[in-house]
Amino acid sequence: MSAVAVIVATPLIGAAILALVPGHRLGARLNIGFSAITLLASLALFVVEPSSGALFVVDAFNIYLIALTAFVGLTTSVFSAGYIAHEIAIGKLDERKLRFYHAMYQAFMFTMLLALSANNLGVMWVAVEGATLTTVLMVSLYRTAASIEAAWKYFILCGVGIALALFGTILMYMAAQPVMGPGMAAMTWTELMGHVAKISPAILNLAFVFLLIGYGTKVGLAPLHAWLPDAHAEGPTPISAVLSGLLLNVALYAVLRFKMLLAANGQAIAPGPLMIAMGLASLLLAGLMLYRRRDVKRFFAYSSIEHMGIITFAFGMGGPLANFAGLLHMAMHSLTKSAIFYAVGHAVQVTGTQRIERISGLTVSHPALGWGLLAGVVAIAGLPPFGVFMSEFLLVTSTFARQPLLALPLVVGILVAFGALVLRVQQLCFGAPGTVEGSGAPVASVPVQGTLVPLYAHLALVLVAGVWLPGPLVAWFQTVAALLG
Amino acid sequence: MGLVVSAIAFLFAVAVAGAAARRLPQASTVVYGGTAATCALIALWAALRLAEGGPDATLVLPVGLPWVQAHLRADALSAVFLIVVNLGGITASLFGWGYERAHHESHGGDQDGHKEGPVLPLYPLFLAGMNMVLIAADAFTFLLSWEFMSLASWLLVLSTHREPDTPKAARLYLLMASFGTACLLLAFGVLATAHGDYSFAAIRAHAPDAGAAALVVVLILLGAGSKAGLVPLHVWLPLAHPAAPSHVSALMSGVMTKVAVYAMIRVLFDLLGEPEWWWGGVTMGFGALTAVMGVLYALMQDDVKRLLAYSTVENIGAIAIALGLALVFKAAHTPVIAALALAAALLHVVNHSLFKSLLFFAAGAMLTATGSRDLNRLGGLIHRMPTTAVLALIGAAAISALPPLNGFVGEWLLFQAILNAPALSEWSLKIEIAVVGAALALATALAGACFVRLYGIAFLGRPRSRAAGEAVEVGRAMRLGMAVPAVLCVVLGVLPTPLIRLFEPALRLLVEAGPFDGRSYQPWFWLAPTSAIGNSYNGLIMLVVIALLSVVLVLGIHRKASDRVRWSIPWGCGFDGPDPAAVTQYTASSFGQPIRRAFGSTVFRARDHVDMPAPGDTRPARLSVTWTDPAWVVVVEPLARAVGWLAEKANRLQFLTIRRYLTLMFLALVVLLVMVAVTQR
Amino acid sequence: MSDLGYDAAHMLGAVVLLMSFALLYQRRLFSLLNVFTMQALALTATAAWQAYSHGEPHLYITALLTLVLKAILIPVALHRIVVKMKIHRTIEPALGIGLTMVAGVSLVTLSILLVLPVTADATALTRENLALSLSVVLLGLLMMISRRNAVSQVVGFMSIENGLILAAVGAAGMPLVVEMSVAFSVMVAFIIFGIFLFHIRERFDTLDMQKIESFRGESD
Amino acid sequence: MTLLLATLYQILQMLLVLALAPLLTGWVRLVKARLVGRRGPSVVQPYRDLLRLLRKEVVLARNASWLFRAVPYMMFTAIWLAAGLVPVFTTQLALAPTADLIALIALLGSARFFLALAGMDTGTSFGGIGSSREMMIAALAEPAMLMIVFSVAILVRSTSLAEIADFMLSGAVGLRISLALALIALVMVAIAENARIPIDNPATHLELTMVHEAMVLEYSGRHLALVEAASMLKMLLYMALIACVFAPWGMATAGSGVAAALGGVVVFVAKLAVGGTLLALFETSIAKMRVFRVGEFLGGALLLSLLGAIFLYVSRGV
Repeated sequence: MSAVAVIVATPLIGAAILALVPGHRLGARLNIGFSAITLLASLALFVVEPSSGALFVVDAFNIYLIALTAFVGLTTSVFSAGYIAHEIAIGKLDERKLRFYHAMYQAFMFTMLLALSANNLGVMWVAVEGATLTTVLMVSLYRTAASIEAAWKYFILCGVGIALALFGTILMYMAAQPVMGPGMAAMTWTELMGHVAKISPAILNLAFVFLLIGYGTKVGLAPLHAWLPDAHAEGPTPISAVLSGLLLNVALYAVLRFKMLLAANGQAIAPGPLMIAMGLASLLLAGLMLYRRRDVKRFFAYSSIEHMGIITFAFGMGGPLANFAGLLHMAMHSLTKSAIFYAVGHAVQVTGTQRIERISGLTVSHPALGWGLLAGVVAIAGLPPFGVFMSEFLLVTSTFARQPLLALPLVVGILVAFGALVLRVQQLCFGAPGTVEGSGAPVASVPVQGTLVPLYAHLALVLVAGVWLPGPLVAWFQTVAALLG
Repeated sequence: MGLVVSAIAFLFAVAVAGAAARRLPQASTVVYGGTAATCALIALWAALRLAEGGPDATLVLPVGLPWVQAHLRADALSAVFLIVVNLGGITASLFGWGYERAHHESHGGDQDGHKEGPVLPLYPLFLAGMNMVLIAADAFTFLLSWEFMSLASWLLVLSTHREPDTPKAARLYLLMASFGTACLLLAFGVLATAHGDYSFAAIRAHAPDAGAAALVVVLILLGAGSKAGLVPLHVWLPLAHPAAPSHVSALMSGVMTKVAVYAMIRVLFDLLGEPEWWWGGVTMGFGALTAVMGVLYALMQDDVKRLLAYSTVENIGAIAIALGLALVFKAAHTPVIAALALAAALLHVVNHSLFKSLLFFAAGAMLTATGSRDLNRLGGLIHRMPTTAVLALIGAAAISALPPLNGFVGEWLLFQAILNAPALSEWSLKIEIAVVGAALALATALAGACFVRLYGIAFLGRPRSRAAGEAVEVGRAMRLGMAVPAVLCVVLGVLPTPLIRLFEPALRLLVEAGPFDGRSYQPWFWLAPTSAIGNSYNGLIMLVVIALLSVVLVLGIHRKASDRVRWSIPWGCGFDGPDPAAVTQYTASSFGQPIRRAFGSTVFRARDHVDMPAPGDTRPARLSVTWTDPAWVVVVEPLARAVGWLAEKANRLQFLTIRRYLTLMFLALVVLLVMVAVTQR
Repeated sequence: MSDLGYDAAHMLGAVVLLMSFALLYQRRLFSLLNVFTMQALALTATAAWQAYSHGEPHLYITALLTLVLKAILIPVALHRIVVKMKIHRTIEPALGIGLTMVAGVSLVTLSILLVLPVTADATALTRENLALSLSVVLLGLLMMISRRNAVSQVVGFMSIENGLILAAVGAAGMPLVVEMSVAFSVMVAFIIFGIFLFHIRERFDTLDMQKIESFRGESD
Repeated sequence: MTLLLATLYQILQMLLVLALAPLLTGWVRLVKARLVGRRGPSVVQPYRDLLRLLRKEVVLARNASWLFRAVPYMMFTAIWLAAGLVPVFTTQLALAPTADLIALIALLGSARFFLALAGMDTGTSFGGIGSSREMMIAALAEPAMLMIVFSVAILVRSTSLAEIADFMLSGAVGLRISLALALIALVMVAIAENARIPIDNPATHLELTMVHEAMVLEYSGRHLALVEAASMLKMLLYMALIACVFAPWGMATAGSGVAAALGGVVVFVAKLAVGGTLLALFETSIAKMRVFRVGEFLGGALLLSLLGAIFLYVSRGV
């Protein structure tokens, strides 16, 4: 309990303090500091398994997501320190904006951790909405026409999404209220899970549709994905990293919580088909979209859509294997994708452009960076020995065993996306290195700002997970997989 | 087993060392030396296990899928392929060591640090990957190693990423590799138990029903076939194999394709249980197609390494034919014949790994000496590089299945198996086998033509470029790397029986019989399989007799004939100048012309364009050849076009207005609501 | 609960829905704003009535918020924006008014279809109320996609919110209603500020492809 | 004892084929000459030619390598050995088990392989023409040959020539379509392999048409002698093969004594005489075909032999 309180409180306090602190260096350090405390507190959860109370819930499902969020939050803050130093140097950002940026960063962490740990539908909704607002502000940080456009689109689409999600939440209450009586109980996970079996399915189904569309918009499922690529491409790269790495997971987490309720309630419609349909749509669409992308960040944003599609498909399939694969894939994707965005951020800073065809030969000009990026893309493409391979192995094999006809579009989608990834990564990492946009100096002459530790830390974790999963994690996954039906 | 695992671990260590010390001059020595030593160790271990028999070495590591763990197992089959792989590893390391040094000298080190991409760290990883595939005993470990192998080789191909056509080749390669892996994934999805036990033991325990088995067979032929290079899934192979450095090409062509063959055998013979007759029929058919097409492709090539790659396709076809026969006879419950066919397959696996490595090394030597892979820029190298010429001649003769070399033994066994077609009951099969036999014979004969062309153009005649004229013999390490497989080619050709004896445990494991069963007396220097109905072959005696006869002949001739020799300039059709014949000398494409006319014009729509200068015009006439690759036209281009078209269509979604995006959202919502409303009725 | 209470709640909800239709029907911005104000008033009445009939005082706060924000502040603000930014006063519909009406009607039937199977154990009120609010939400969404200019889309967005609140106040004893409606109002405020700060007249539906392509980072 | 006898027979056969080969060639030439109304050279003319060539000096092209000089010996040995493997007067040959028909075909193949290489070694256009055309012909002739072997072997259930001959002698065969087809195919192949009309003309050196002659154009002296002798051997070999498979009568078999063997020799000579006459008749009666028609000709042979193999199943469920 206390640990959770700390986890949620730290970033909130951090936001408040950082809003007052002048000077971006100090801000960056404090940012790292608060993130570190959050991470420590979340690690404490593993030691003292806290019982879930009225406000917060900590169970096998969200405990690893909380830790993951805190961890990626920390690594990203480290990356961001080096990143913003360069942005200041080239004058794209100024002190005032940075103070705001750091405050917003912690606020964003707060909303996500709250959404993950809240035991109440309403609180979770408020948290997700808060996450939307903070990220909208950060996406528009550069104040360029393009970034404002992106932020605006993000805001409108997710605003509507959020509205629908709220409606779904209200419906959920309406469904529960006759059984559990008026009051807070009917909006509390732990209570609902107990009584959901008795709830009449009709409203439940209705509620789930609205929640799927609503939170699905934030997950970035096709055809609700339109905000995602631009928001990733136009904001500062650290934000792209946390958007892809964390926010999408949080939104998906919300959807899954409700899926659990439906699974626990016997006679409600099986949400599987809906999720499978949207998952496949996202996978195939994103896979095709990858081919025409010219902007490197947008490219990897679409790859995030693709993977969210895969994960949604997995949970739609259900069953112990597919659910396990989905949970694993969530973790692996957030680690890998944020790592890729770190690498891309450095690459964009050294080459001075986001245009893919103007970046090349990174393994030659900046070996450490280039091979890191290559490893990241290889990992996200589902090649061994990285973790994504394990999840895709489980998903494809189990799906084909049960639903051969569904496995085919899945495999086709994965291969299509794979083709695009290989095409681009060879362009980015091999060949002759180019020149810096603008100045025209050889790229090799520009050093990488900041440290590559976050990148390689993530890659190391993904690599380990690819060949060995720790026992407790497996246990959690299996319990949750059972609950998800 | 622990030994093998630690050896593989050591390979990883070598890779790390190579990555760390790639600047130092000793790096290549460390990497190649370490790799060679490790491979030797593993090969020795495998050979001993085969020789002494005993229970399979197994090991379970607490990694991989949590509820399955990583099962490792080295049974007789794995041992056979371990020998093949690591033998290739040894020679390739030997050659590669010299090759790298030669090339660093020629490039004068690397100015900008990375003239070549990193080969050193990846090379041991590649070998480690192949070894892991062979000892994996659960689907996850197997596919992990399989894909890891592809990954390593992809990066090795990319090590020449500065060359213009490498990226395309590498991309196509990785795509096809992943397509193959996807097929294998699906196959294992069918095979694995419902509750996700992916260990081979469990898979063996619960046999799939007929439909599932059929599905698996098709998927395996697609998956492993795309790796091995079965037509029409071979398109990547002749692009990717040549792109890599020569010793890596040798490994990819000579060894990695064999790992794919291993996968086929493992699943079709071991995991799937009792075969049905049509499995073999299909495999054989693909094999025959592959064999003929492969060698026809090879005959069209002017690039030495690409030619060799296509010839690999042909040999894979021959192996597939042998496997198909073995399956057919196994299904027909004539195990001894099946054993014969399977022995032919395994023997051909070994042989091909030997002479294909040898030939790729020779190509590498030519590349080092002349800087060119284009046949039309080579020629007369037999004078400049005598050792290489002799070794390459052995390789060419062996791959053309000339007695008494090893290539012929494989062919002989295979034909013996084909002759047993009457033992079968299905008519369709009998007739198919007759046709397949014809195709195989055709392929063999064409292979002969193909390698006369290669050797004659590259090593004989006169130099076709200054570089070829000034070539110098390559260093000792490279020559040694070529000598080892060459010697083995001769030895195996003369004494195949001991090797087959060594492989017998594997045969018993897969078809419950050995090729020599029921033979009371079977001397070690005599090859007379039981099922070959009294037919026998003895390379040793043949060699001895040939030697004897030639001695008699030489003595006889030289006692009577005159020894006077006069050197002169041959008649050059009226062209004068210092070396008239050089002008009129046959080129690679002109040599290929008759066969092109006979076969290529229909299969490849090959056309010759002759540009004949007007009388009095002194410029030489030019013969240019154009041809199209059917596999490319049928398989690759339509796919590429389809994806491109769809991508173009989908791309519009990127440029809608916010209101339209909202509309999409609204429609999605309404559709889902309608679905719910409908389902609730 | 008394029949009167039931009828009154039902009737007020129906008025809100009616106003949604009226919104769809408008062609001029100012009348649109006026209709929206009326919808807000109707909603206020509903909330107040529910507060009274269920004896849930916190719903009074909701009613008050709705009154102050939706019925007074926001319409005024929008009015001034329209005037200051010289947005021309007529609404150019992307979908013909008639078509929009047809679509609206079919949406309402869909929502009724959806609510029918709701079993009797849910009280009749939630059932009606559910049908009404569902229709209001869908109509609001329809409004957003069938109008081209920003202000009318904001109005559509807010009418979605009205639908939400209608549902919330209808659900007996729903906690956190106030908090959520506050959180939501913040978002609405954001949108309005957005329009105001960034002078977004037509950004919802730009027809200028170059602009979009450059925004989407894909121009050559 | 039997082994010793077999060895003796083997040696005898080696010498016999060596001795008879030029004679056969001479005989064919003579009959051809007579058929076209010339007196023609004496039957022993080929021996004289060979001896003369042996005594002549060798003229080598500038850049001829060791391979060029080694090849005549290699190919001669290979063909000689092959000829030694075909039972001509007895089936009791010491080398019979070491190599069957397939090995024999492969031996001929290697001879061709090296000769083609030698043709390219001097780097003249003629060598190139010869080698490329020769390999094209071989690419079709060899599979046809193998298919013939199949149809015979499927019938006999063996590819060892001795057993084939024994089987045919035992008369358990009777007349068969497939055998007829195989015979026709084999004759076609033999014509092609020996560079006879209509595939090639051993008598001309016209560059448009010549195949075999073009390959060996640069040879002279003892090398040429060896090459010539080898081709003579080859012709004899094919006749012996046809005789052994399709007309093995008068051949000594297991158990039959030395007398039978000697009788076999006589019969064999007779067979050669008949064969030579037939060949001469055939050659004088038809015209040379264009080089690129050869593909179709041999393709026909291949199909015929394949048909033969398939017919076997149809005619009797072997």
